[in-house]
Parts: sequence; C-alpha cells; structure tokens
Amino acid sequence: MDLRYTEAEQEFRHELRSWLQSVLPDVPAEPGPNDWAARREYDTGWQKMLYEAGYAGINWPREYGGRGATPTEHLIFLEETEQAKAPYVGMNFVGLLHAGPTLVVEASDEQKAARLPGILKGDDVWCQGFSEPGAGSDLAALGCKAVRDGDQYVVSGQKIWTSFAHVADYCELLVRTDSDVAKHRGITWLILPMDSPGIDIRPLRTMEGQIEFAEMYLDEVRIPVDNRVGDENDGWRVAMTTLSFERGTAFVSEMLQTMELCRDLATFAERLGRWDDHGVRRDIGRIAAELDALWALTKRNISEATRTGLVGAGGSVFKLAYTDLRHRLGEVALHLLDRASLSQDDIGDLATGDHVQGRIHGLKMSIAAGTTQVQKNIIAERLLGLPKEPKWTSG
Amino acid sequence: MDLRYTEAEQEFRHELRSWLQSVLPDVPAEPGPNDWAARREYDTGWQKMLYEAGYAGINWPREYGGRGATPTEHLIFLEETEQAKAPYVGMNFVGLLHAGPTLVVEASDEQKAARLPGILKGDDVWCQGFSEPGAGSDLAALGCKAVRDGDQYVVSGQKIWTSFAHVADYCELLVRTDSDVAKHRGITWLILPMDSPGIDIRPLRTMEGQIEFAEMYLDEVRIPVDNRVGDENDGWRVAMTTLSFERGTAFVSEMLQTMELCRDLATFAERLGRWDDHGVRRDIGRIAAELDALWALTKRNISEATRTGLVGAGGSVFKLAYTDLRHRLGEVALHLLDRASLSQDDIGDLATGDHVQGRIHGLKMSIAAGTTQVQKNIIAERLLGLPKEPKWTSG
Amino acid sequence: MDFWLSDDERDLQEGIRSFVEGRFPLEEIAEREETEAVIDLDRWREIAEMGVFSLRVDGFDNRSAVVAFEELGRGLVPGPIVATHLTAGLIDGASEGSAVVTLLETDATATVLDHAGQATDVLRFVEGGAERLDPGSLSLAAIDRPLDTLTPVWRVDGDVESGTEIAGDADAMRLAGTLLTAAQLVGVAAGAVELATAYAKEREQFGRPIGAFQAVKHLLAEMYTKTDVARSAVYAAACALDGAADDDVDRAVSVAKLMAGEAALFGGKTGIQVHGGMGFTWEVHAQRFWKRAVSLDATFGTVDHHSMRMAEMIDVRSGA
Amino acid sequence: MDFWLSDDERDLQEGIRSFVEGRFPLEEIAEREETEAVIDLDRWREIAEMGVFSLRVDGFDNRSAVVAFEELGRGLVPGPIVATHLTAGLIDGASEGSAVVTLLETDATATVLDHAGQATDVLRFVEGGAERLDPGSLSLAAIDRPLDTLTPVWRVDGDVESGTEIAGDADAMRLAGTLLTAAQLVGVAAGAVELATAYAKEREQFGRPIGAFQAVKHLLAEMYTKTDVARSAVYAAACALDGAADDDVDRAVSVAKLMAGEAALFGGKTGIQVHGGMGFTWEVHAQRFWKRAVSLDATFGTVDHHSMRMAEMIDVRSGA
Repeated sequence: MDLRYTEAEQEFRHELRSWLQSVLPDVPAEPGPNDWAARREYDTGWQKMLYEAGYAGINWPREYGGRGATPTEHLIFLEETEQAKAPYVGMNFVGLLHAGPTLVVEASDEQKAARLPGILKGDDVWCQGFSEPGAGSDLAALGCKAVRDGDQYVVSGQKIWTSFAHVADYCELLVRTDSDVAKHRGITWLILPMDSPGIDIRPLRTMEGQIEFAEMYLDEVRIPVDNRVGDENDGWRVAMTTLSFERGTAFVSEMLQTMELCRDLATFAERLGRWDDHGVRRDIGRIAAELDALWALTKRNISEATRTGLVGAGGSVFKLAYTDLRHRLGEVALHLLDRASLSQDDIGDLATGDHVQGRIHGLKMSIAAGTTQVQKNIIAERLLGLPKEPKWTSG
Repeated sequence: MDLRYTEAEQEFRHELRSWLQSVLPDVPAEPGPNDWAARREYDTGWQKMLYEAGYAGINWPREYGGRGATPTEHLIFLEETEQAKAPYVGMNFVGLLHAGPTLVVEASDEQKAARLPGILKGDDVWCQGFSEPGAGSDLAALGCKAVRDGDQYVVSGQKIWTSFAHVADYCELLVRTDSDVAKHRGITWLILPMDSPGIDIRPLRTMEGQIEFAEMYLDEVRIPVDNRVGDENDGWRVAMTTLSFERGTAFVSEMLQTMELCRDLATFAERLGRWDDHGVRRDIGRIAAELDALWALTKRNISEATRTGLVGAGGSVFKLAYTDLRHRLGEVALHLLDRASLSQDDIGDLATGDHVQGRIHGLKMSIAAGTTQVQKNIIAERLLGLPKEPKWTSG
Repeated sequence: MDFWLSDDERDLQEGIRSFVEGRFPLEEIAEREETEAVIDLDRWREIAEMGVFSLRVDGFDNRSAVVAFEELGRGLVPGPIVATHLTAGLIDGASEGSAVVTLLETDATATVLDHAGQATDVLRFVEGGAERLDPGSLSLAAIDRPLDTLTPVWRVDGDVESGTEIAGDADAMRLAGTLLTAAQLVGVAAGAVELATAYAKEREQFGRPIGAFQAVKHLLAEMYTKTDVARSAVYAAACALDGAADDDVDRAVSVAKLMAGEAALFGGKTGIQVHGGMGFTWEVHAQRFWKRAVSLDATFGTVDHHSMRMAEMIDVRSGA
Repeated sequence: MDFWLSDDERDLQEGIRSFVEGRFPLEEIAEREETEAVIDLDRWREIAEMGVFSLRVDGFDNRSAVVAFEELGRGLVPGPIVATHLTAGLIDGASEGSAVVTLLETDATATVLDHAGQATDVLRFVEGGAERLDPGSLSLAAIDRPLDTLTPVWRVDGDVESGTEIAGDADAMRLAGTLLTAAQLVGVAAGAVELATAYAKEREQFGRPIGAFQAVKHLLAEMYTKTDVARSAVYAAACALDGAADDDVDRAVSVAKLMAGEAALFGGKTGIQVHGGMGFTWEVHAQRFWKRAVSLDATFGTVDHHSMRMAEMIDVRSGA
C-alpha cells in the first residue's frame, strides 16, 4: 500500500495545474442554471479547450482519441479541476462517461468513427434514454417499443430523467424489441439522433424548482438499423458494459465539494457562536472524519480498478456510505441554520443557501443512480453472497 | 380526551398505596439472581400477599378470582408498585399474564377450577414451552411432536427460552399433532405438569453470564388428553387468544425503570462535569422527551383497550419505538461511561453497572417478544395494509 | 382517565378533514405556488367561517384545537394559521379571516419572516409580552427561492421598532402556538405516511408493488410509528394545557414540539425516498411534506431547541 | 499511488489469519472465560514467535502491522496485544512473549485496568513521555463481572505512583497504539459480519434462509459497508504513519480510530440482532464481538473523544 503519487503522476499533476492556471482566465462566466443554450455553449466550449490541450476523454483509450490515462491520473484530473474551480463536465457527462465508453467497447468501426470524435471535441452533446416511468430501479422492465420496418426501427414510448434532452444531438436509447422473452433478453441499444421527427420533450422540474431533467415522448420515431449498437435483443448486455468503464472516480468532484461544504459548516457554526457547542463539534468532526475515510475508500477503489480494471461492488459501498453521510450533514446543517433553512437563497452574508440546497441534494443522492435500497441489495448479494429476492407469487 | 384519573381510580390508587406502605416493610430482602429456590419463595410469597389483599390477578375477571380491574387500574397498580419499589411479578409472570388468561378464555370448567386458584394464590409457578430452536420468529413452524396413545399424548421434542422451567409446576406447551396440514393448523395447546417423567432441563446462559432461561428437552413425556386446552389441532388459535388479554400494560414497569435510568444518566453526566456539554444535554433531553411521549402512547393504548377490549397493533408501535430508544439511551450511556463501560459492576461510587446492564438489556429488547423486524412487518401489514411477504420459491 | 378522542373531538376531526379535503385539494394548493399569493383569501375566510381561527376564543379547548390543526397540517393548508389563530379576538379581523397575521421570530442567524407579502399584521413576542407590528414598518427583502414555495419568506433587515402591545397572556399564547404548530407537524407527518403508503401499494417494480418489499414496508412502519408517538405527545400536551392532566405544561409542550418536528422531518424525507425518482420531482407532492416539515420545525423552536429545554427540565439530582 | 495490499502484505495477512484460525479457535477462546487466566501463556509465546509483538522492531512498517492486528481482532484473540507490542524492545520480555504488558488509562469516571491479573508490566502515558509500572505497585480491586469476560478488569484505587521512564518517542507510541487498536476494531467488525452472514445463510424461518429477507440483507450490507470504510481509514492512517502519504498523521489516526470504533460497535450490536434470540445467548459468539468492540472503543479514546479531536483539527476559516 502506498498513497504517494509516482513521479509520473506528480508530473501529470503539475502540467495540468499549469495548464489550468493559464487557460482558466479565458473561460467565460458560468451562465444561469436555466439558460440552456448558453450552458451548452459553456460546457462544450470547455470541452473544446480540453480537447485541444489533450485532456479530452481522459480515461478513453488512446486509439479512440482519448488520453488513455490511468484511474489515478483521472483522480488527479478531477482533483485539480475541482481545486482550480474549472468547469464541470456538465452536459458532456453522458457522452464522455456513458455513451462514449459504450461505443468504444461495443460499436462497429463505422459507428466509432462517426460518433466518437464529436463527443471528444465538444461538437456533440448526448443524453440518456434509459429510465421510464414504469422502469426505475427495475430498469429491465422498460417498455419503449421498437418495431422493425425494413432498415429502420419504429420507436414509440416514453423516457424519463433524460437530462439535457432539449439541447442534445444524440441519445443512447434502450428499446424493447422482444416482449415475449425474459425482460432482460428483449432489449436493444440504439443511437437516436435528436433531430428525428416524432420526439417531444417536456421539461421535468425537480423539487428545487429547477429544470434539470426532461421527459421524452417518442411517437413512431424512425431510427436506422445502422444505428443499432450490438445485436438486436442484446442491448441489456451492451448497456451494462459501461459499468466496466467506471474506475471508481464517479463521485470524486462531488466528494471534494462535500468536504468544502463540511468545512463551511464548521466556519458557519463558529460565526454563529455555536462552535463551542460540543455536540455540534462532535457531529461535524465525525462527518469530517467520515469524509476522510471515504476519500481513502475512493483511493482503494481506484487502486483496485488500476489492478483489475474493475471497481466491482466497492462502488455500491461508497455510494451507500456517502449518501448516508450527505443526509446527516444536511440535517446537522439545517438544525444550525434554524430559520435560515426556510430559504434556498443566502440569508445575510453567510452562504446559508448552499447548505439548504446541499440538504436537498442529499435527498436526491439516496435515490439517483441506484437507490439506497438497491445498493444494499447489491452489497448483500454480490459481496456477501446472500440469496436473491424470492420471486413474487401474489399475496 | 382526559388524562385525569376519576375519583374511583384515585381512590384505588390511595388504597393501594396505603396497603403497600403497610406491608412492604414485611417483605424479605430480595435473593440473588441465581438462587432459584429462594427466588421462587420470594416471588410466590409476594403473590400470596397480593392474593390475601385482593390484588392478585388484578386484570382477571372477578368470576375467576381476579380483581376485574380496568386497564387504567392495572396501570395504576403497576405505577404504584414500581414507585414503592415493591417486588415484580417475577416468576409468576407466565401464570398471571399468559397461561392463566388463556385458561380463563379457553379452558374447560374443570381445568379452570383445577388450575386458576393455584396461580392466583402463588402456589403454582408456570413456564412457557412455545419457542423452539427452529421456531423463533416463525413460531408456527414448531416441531415438538405429540402422538396420541389412548388417553395420553406422548410428547418428544425440544423447547427453548423456557424461563423458570426448573422451578415451575406447570408448563403451557405447544405441540405438533398434525404434520400434514398447513403449519398453523396442526398445533395443540397442552398443560404439562413439570414433574412428568422424561423432562430434561438445561440452563441457558445469556450474554450477561446469567441463567435466566432454560432449554427443555422432552423425551416421550406422557400428558393426559384431559390436559388439552381447546381442540386438537386448534392450539394456534388458543395461543393467540392471550393477545386479546394484553391491555397495553405490558411494558409499564419497564418504562418507569427506563425513566429512572435516564434521570440517573443526567445526574451521572452532571457529576462527571459533562452536563455542560450541549450535545450530551440534547441527547439525554431528547430521550427524556421520547419517554414522556411513550408514556402518553401507553395511556392511549390503555384507553383504547378500555374502550375496545384490545390494543391491536398499537403494542407493536410502542415496542418498536421503545426498543429503538433503549438502544440510543444505552449508546449515550456507554459513551459517557468511557472506561467504566468495561464493567457490569459499579466502578467507584456511581451506579455505572446499571447503565452497562441497561445497554445489554436494550440489545435483548429489540429481539425478545417479537424482533424489531417482526414488529415492523406487523405495523406495515396490519396498520398500513401493505402486502404480505411473498412466498419463498427458492432462488 | 380516558385518553381517546371523545365523540365531539371525533366529529370535529371529521369535519375539518372533509373541509380540508374538499376546499384544499393538494393539486389546487400546488397551483398557487406559481402565483405571488399562496394564500387564497377567499379560502382564508372559509377557514375563519369553519371557526378555526376563533376556535379557542369560541370556548373550545386546546384538545379540540390540536385535533383541528392536525388536519390542517395533514392537508398542507398554507398560510400563518397558527399566528392568526393566536391573535383571534386580539387583532382586528383575525377571527373573521380578514386579517392574515404572521409571526416574527429572530434567531442567531437572521430574522426570516414568512408570508410577509400577504400579511396584514405581524405578531412578535417580546420580553414579558406580545406586540402587534405593521408589516409596512419592517424593512423587508424578498427571498426569490424559499425552501417551501408555499411558505414564501422575507429577510427582515435592521432593527425592528416596537409595536403595539397586545393584551392577553403572552406566555400562554406562546405555549399554545408551540402546541398548535406541533399539531400541524403531526398532520404533516401523517400526510406523508398516507401519500407514501398509497404510492407503495400502487407502484410496481420487479413484478410486485414496491410495498411488498421489506425495505419499503419497514420505512413506512417507522414513519407511522414516529407519527403515532408524536401524536400521543401532542394530545397529552393539549390535556396538560387544558388542565386535564397533572403533567408540567412547559415540559409537555416541549415534548410535543420536539417529537412532532422529528416525526415530520423523518416522515417527509422518508416519504421522498419511498417515492424513488418521482419523489424529487416537483409534480409529486412528497417533497411538499418535507419542505413544510422543515418550515414548521423552525417555527416556535426546532427539535434541537426543545431538546435543550427538555434537558434543562430534567431533575438532575444533586450528587448524593 | 497504489492503495492496495502488496504481495508481501497479502502473505502476511494470510499467515496471521491461518495462525489465528489454527491456534485460537473461538470455541477454545470461549472456554478460557471460565478460568482465572483468559490468556493462555503458551499461546501468548506463540504470538511472539509469529513475530507479532516485535513486528515493527523487526523492521516491518505500520502497514504490515495493521494488516496483522486486523486479523488478531477478527479472531478475538484475547490479551493486551497492543500494549505488549508497543513496548517490544523497551520492556524486557515483551518481544519474546514472556511479558504481558497492559495499558493504564484514566478518564473522568475512573481508572479501569484490563488484564491486571496476568500482567507482568503496566504501560502508562504521562505528560511528555511513557513509563513502566509494576502491577504490584497498584492498588487493584477486582471486578467480578467484566462486560467482556475475555477482557477482565480491575479498578485502580488511589494515586498511582510514578514508574520507570521508558525510552522511545511516547507520542509515536501513542499514535501507533491508537492505530493498532483501530486495526483490531476493524477485525472485530469484520468478524461480526462474517459470523452473522454465515448464520443468515444457514438459519431458516418462514421456509427460507433469513438472509433472503431484505431486512436482514440490508443490516448485513450496512455492517459490511461500515467495516470497509473503516478499513480504508485504518490503511490510510498506516500509510500516513509510514510517511507513505501526505496526510496529517494525527488527523488520519483519529479518523481511523473513530471509524473503526463505530464500525465495530455497529457490527457487534447488529450481529446480535441478526442472530435473533440466539444472539444474546452465551454460547453463540455474536455477543463476544460486541463486547470486544466496547472494550477496544474505550481504549486509546472512544468515538466521541476522537470526534472532538477531529473537530479541533478542522480548519475553521476566520470569518471573512
């Protein structure tokens, strides 16, 4: 075990840090949360800068235009960009971290040549059409139907949680091509060009009042069979391959922000005259300790990925512990905030709004990307070998 | 809603209080926990005193020798005896609160005449032979087998958690008389005289190192068919009728002790110089509040029982909340105790042992008399109408 | 002792419940979030006509009041109902629903006033009494994004000048206000359980209603349990305030507020969790219960505040 | 960066694990509870022969040490292993297993010394250093009922006289002691999960293994998670102590002890719960894990103690 960075890793860090220092002054101001055109411009603009400097697709293989960085270098990249307050991946998320990696492993050479460069260069924004109103935790129950008509699929159905749908160019879409087999077996993975006729996108407001997601309605949308990635009815496996691309770095930026939020809360308590309250100290001290421990776990997961290529269920362990921590941090914060907790905006000269929004974020974290209940099942079944859920036989 | 006691209730309280003041000086000193003969003497001696004063079987119907008190009077009885530090029900527990009430409702006139007076007078001690090593939460899975042989049942099998078995006169025993029907349907309720040949009792140590329970092995024990209560194979229903006797008073003495323990802990914190620690204050203040709330819930359950004759799933609500509270109280205590938590005996001049033993008690409370998991199922299914567990169909 | 709803209390409960369900359907309440005025003043007068504001002035006791306020909480009825009720008979129009009276509270962080935009009067507790302020006399800064859109808030800047003294026992008002807010919180907790339970029975995943999964069942059982324990505490405190119990009133009221705040906060967040992804959408009401729980928990003292008060009331025996 | 066990560390882990499983089966350990001497002195020497006490004196680093101590905790090996290890090379016989060195700690409640009956030497940290005491110099009162029968305890009465100064860096010793106790606690937590998991797979109720019930599965998943997070913290602190990380050593060690204590306490109590009624019987080992967790949590500082220390190390930015 060694937590020190190698010389090569340190060199990578220094180069990146210098580059960030040199270019960040040129990055424009971040647009407001609801100005989607401007946000696309901002996010893809940053992606173009990364591309030109050789940092685009940091974890992608070199042969597909990525940097081929190790998981540790990816960690360093995320640390440094966070520390420098560089833009986030934003709406390049699906392309860079989900659809792109899937294409790298599963797509045909033609498909790769056609689609990968656009993602890396920031030309194309992707969205994800996986979840449906009736298929959330049970994703394989999806019903969005695709019927083959010559060299096209005709797709009708509804998708939900489709972030950035209204500004995206492509969508990684899961459709049902066979309803007569076990549910995992009849799914197909398609590339949907978002300018296809028959797509209706409706904004979906979240509990903060923001429009972060969308619902996507498909009405006889025609998708060329050439846009299929993998075989017909083999889409579940194709969709799951992305998991093998996850190298334990999924929550790094988020964790670093939470560490900041925790320090902020201590400062806040101090300014309120509550830092002498030993209960508040222990609560915050303990959360700070757990964040350090989760940071260590992150490094263990990354080291495992470096050695084996996979994180395995360690990602669920992280997610479960981190989510629980966010809930507790949010609750400590709201109790300290007292009446200021009634506002998502700052009250007075302290950044109280961050803590209220942080509390809401915690509520989402235990649901999004696999609910707490799903994570516990994964840990119990995959890591501890406990029996699976029994099949449901009515009452 | 009115929490005031009626004049009749107040009068009952005052009479009882005077009686307690007059007799308690005559009660001998409590024997040590492991001297079972002396404990039997002590517990049954107290029961005889109650009997002579008309307080035996306080909640039993008058026609069977009880006092026919209302649930509220029962509450007052428990409050006053606790406050006066009178002896507990001790090993009369099963007879007075479980087997006796079952006999009252289900037994034949001959059985009642033969068995009930002995319980009330403190002549007979009963134990319970329900649980088995393979039938805990799933009690109906019990396998202790009874085969009819003329006018006797021949019983072989093993029982567990049989408190006071080695000093008891009778046992309320559940046996399997039919293995070919659904498990609830083939159970029979028998009165087992504990001097029957073929009974082997082995002490069962608990985690404190005390012998509080026993295992009972039955090897072709012959029980007259006349000792059967209810019909053959109807024993599950007979066993469940006791529930209708529970009037919400089950945890009253225990609750009052916990309130005392909580006040003790505050005093303890104060003497350690930790009462200025706001975190400790909030933790203990909150537990104290919850105890008050549970006391109110107890009174609601008792009032419900007075009106309807039943507590229903309100007992599970109480048990769940109370158990959780005991865990938290124990954890706050152990943290305050620091190194003193390594001892079940007092360290120094403070009653640290009570808190360590109290912590252990909490660990048992979430398992005994229906685990936390079972209580949650009851609440979810009976009070909220959620679907039952699916049947198990292997993997 | 008969700690169970009397027939009259039961009737009142049912009356308020059907009034709330009929006149304040959640869908309609949610629509008002998009407007400047979350309080529909016609409906506000209907609340007055139901006798809610004047309930205790009209001779009803605190036990009736908690039963009524629980139902108002359960239906997420918006507006400063408690403060308006407290000042019935003391501030013009409060009984009749022509006034909207809101409560000004200051804590270590700031002074955050809810419903200032529609308030006609402001109630403030001061050392040894209570006073009425004119909303116009306050330096108010609107907050764009309140946590609970149905509880719009303003920051109060600068010093607040003294208002007009209000007759009546300020301590009793404060206790009643704390108790009735606790009653609302119990209602919020109960509403959250009902919504989540209904969803768990209907929503299917993996071929069964999610309410058939033990994890979901157990979350709902915990919500129900906390709600019922808190309800017991609120009813007991009402008895204490009415002199229908021997318990210490201050203590009983702190217990009620603390337990109710905890039950509503837990129920609110857990209700969201049970709803899964839908739980954090705007259109689903689950989040509204949590937001209301946070707002009401921070009114008349948070869970933490009352935990400290409870500790102060523990009889710490002098070392023997 | 390679935060994964090296081949040497893996070999050491397996070596200690098979030594513990072979020489300290739980059944045999439990039998010694009935005797005056929970430490089998022959086995104690075998621990020495395995190189456990002299591990770091022999040139192994703290990373190797935590890997070894985790295994000792996992097997509930009794005795003051950490204190004896800390004094290897400093107190005669500690390296060789002919000495049994126990640690004297005083807190606000009392001075409670474990293993005094078999101890040959007592280690105490004092202002600016560490010293060796003779057990005979202490006024010891035996405790009849220790919490953990495998951790027998004595009350130390009156003032403790100064002992002989021990050479070496007392701060480094204390840090290493805290870290290795944390490593033992991670082992205790891991042992509790393993025992409960095995039981959940085998024990049937309602026609299925109890481990098929979501409630039980989820308890085990939580135990596993806390253990693995704590293990990460312990390994990270070992790296920090070895200079193989940039992290602050004091902070990393407090994080490790806090997280490990919490994981073991949670794992211990939850393991009992998973075992149901059998969990609180003497014969089932579940309770032994919880008891050891309590004992070790109260050695080198409880969870609460280290939470306070963490808070003191937070960089509270001066108000801007």
